[in-house]
Amino acid sequence: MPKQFRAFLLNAIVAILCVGAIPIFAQNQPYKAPRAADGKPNLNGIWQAMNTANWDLEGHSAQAGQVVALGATGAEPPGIGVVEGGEIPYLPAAAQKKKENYANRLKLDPEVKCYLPGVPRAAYMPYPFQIVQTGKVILISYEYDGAVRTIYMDNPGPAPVDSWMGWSAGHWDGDTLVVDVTGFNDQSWFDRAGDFHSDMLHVVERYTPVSANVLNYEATIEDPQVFSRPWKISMPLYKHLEKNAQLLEFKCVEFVEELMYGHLRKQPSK
Amino acid sequence: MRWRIFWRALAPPKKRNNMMLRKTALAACVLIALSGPNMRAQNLPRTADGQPDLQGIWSNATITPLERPADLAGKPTFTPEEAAAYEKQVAERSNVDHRSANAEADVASAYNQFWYDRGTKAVGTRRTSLIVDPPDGRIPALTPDAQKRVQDTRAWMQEHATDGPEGRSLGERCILWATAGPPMMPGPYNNNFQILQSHDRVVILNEMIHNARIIPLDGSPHVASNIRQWMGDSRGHWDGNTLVVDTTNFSDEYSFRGSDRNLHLTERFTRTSPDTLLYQFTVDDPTAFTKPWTAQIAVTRTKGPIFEYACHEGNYAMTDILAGARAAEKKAAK
Amino acid sequence: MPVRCSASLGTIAAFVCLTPVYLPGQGLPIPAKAAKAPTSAPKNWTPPRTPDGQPDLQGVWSNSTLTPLERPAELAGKEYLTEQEAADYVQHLLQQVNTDRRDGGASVDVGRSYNEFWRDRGNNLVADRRSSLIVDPPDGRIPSLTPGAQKRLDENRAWMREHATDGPEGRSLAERCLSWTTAGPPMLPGPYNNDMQIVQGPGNVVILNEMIHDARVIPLDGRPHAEQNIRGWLGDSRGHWDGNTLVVDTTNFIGEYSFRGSDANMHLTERFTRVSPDVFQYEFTVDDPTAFTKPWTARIPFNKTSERVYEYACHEGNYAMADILAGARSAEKKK
Amino acid sequence: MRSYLAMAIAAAGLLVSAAPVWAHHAFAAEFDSSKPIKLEGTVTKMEWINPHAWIHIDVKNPDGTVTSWMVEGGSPNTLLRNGFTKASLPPGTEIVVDGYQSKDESNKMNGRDITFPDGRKLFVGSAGQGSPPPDGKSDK
Repeated sequence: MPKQFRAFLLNAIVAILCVGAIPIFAQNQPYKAPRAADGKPNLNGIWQAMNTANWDLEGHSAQAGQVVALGATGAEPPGIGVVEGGEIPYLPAAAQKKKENYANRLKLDPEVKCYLPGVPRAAYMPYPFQIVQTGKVILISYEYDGAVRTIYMDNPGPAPVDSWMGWSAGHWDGDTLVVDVTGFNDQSWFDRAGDFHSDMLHVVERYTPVSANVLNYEATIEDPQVFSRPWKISMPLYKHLEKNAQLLEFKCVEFVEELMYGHLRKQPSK
Repeated sequence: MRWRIFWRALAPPKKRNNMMLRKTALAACVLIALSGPNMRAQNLPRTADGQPDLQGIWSNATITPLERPADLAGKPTFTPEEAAAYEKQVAERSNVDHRSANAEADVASAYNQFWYDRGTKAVGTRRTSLIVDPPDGRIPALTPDAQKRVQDTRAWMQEHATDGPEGRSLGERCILWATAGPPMMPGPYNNNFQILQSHDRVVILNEMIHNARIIPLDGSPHVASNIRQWMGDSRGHWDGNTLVVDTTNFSDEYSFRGSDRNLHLTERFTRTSPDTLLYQFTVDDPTAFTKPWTAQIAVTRTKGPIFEYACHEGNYAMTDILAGARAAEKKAAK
Repeated sequence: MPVRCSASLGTIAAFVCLTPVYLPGQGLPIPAKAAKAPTSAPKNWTPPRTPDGQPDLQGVWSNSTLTPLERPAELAGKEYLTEQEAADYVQHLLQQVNTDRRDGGASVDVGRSYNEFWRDRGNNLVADRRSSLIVDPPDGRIPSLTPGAQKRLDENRAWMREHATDGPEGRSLAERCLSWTTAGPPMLPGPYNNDMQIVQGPGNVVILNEMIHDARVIPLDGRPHAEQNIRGWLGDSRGHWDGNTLVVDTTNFIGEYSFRGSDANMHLTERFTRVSPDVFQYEFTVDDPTAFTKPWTARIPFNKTSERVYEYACHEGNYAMADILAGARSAEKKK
Repeated sequence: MRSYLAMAIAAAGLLVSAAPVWAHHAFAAEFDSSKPIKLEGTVTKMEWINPHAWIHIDVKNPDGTVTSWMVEGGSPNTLLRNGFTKASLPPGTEIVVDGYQSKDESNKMNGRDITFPDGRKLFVGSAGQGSPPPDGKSDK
């Protein structure tokens, strides 16, 4: 075989292989997020979940609301559920408590009282939140109740005290921001359906860019006092693309004063 | 509240039975189709995706009753002469323009014939019932439990008929239309539905009461079993040229002829000519019925469009019924 | 609902200068703490930059200081103190606000609330020994209110006194956990938790004030303010760079918010200039022609701290609101 | 040498010190200055919450029964910055609280002074984090 021909054949084979390989390669290649100035994936932006996980993490049908006067505006919208495997693996006593929580949710849900949402609930409240990313810290500001978290990218050590929003330590796993959250109090709920936790709660969040305007959000939830095993929720978070999108104030404390203190109000003298 | 079941509309107390029979079972259709030979598969219209094309606006109006009437027992089909006689008889019986001598019967006829659209023909096969299985053309017996549940519900509904909205039928409450289903049954009017197809979804838009089912064809599983809906949760697939739709996850409060939450409904849609569909449904619910049962309805192409049926928005009747009951109570108290 | 009162106007004058006290003796053991960084600026110092080239203001900062916002009457005409005067003044202030004191009778004592170890006021005046944080007007005092604003303020005060314990609206915005007097904007030093964190993202700056977990995300992209009918307790902030200085304009304040008598027309301008590795100069100008007879400006240094900003969940633990109202109801019953 | 200024401000001092000390809330609104109270008890828990920390104590009565009290403190964040943690005040610790009972006459009081039985202050830290040093030049 002439040398030139052999070279031509080789080139041709390589070319065919390459051409054939490109589409396959492109399909399997994970999305590569645009970079921030420090070379990390850029998660900056205003994000929001588009689901009804805040009503109930598990799949649920629509149903009438708790307040008659609100009519359809207070009714509970349905949702296919965000829990992997469908059900939250409660320990028996905890399952009973969840039931009681649900039955008394109008009275007990911390959201009703405008309390801080905790994690992961903050991520799927029906309000936007903004990620502001720097090398040392990543700050997340939530519109609901002005809640805020600082994620320390240098290990901050153990939480000094329990808090509503927990104590967040972050690191990068490839293009995924992984946040290890501990130091929770036992006051927050996961949703309006009474799903709850103890102060042993440990949450690992994963934020993964999957396209220009979508993050995949996952949270693994562990709490040996309440659950028989760790369990996971996952959902997409969507970027707000409106021109001049910004967080506005939802300082709800004022909206719940009558609810919380109305019974202590001075009665008009008769 | 638990008894929000619309049994009343479908299997009402004896006294109203005749009226109901007149109103619902006396359906007919402008049917021509099934008399002709079925279309050959290769002549079936196809969508751009290559699926059998079921799209269009269809009517299932027919006068053939769901169950075979007792006087036709043992007679699964009419001769053509018998069919013509039956059509004539039904037309006369159901003509509400005749003013009845009895005021109660007269008020039950409600309003002129021109409001109705029942069809005037028996199905083209001249069957004497829509039910094709079991062969006697009757709904199989309920299980003892289901029988008890149905009786309890009926009793509750009778006792609380005008106490509040829960005592009224689901149809009167504009929650669900008895004939809109699923499954879809012929009714006295607005028997229209539209089918639309995309590459992996089929939509069945029923005029009553503006219900649209969007049915995935992509092999995705049913939603979680604790998600319950009035129209259930439907998943479809193609079996040759037939669209098969499985529906489960029905609401606890929904009952089709005595069914309960375990109802597994299978619907089959087969295009049989340019202007006809064969619609077949099988009800399988072992906790409610002693065996599964199947009905077939010939569906014909009809003129559109589907109009808006905003039931709840204009439902003065609910207020009137309850206000009437309160007024009667006041009078009785005097 | 009747008029709501402005931010703690009744009590504001009192915290002009509060102070820490170093106490001898041992309490519960304290873990070792990180040493503080040196604070003096090297000569020809250039401010550091963020990866995308902006002057870097990031970190946790504290504005604790004993220097009062307004020049006290007894220091009238004295813009700067000598070293000796400053030392005496500090000593005086420390003694004055020491909450470990038990003198003065029960009604004064109950007002001091609790031990000094809960506080973190700073123990120094500002470094140049200016006798007020206000630098303009030169007398170091807030300009007088317009007649309209004065009337509004008097009415609010009277309403607050009359309805002090009728319901939550009679309490200050801070007691209601709605708005913190010193968290602003603008930010002032207070008796504790004087910490804030600055985070700079692409196209924005976040100012996270520990009190009361208020985070302002400030766009730097030149967009206009939100429309006029969108109002907030923190207003609506827009920032831009003026050389190495971050300038933040804030408008759209909610009508119920009042900073020292301001109203919904307040235009607040804040300027942040890094002057050394450990200090940035914070200057704010209050311009509100319907409230003040002229604009006024104050300057406060922020010092870098190695501490972290902690959660301050004010409303969630606000037993005090229920206790105050319950106390009033129980007193009524007794009558 | 004391400055003329020191004399001037000393004269003004008495007036100023009578003014309420600003904090999250007006203490006189919540607590009753006519009901001073001093208790020795055992810590059952401390709520490290804002705007005020609350220390729960059990107090033994002369007849052997136990009464539970809630004692209000300041913002715990200051303590955190001084290195204390939620483990710093374990249940079982004996403390003495001196303060005023709440106006609704429930078993709540402000912990005006909180000490150990031997008189030592409960929490002692280095206040003044972040304040400028006396010789700071950075303000110029």
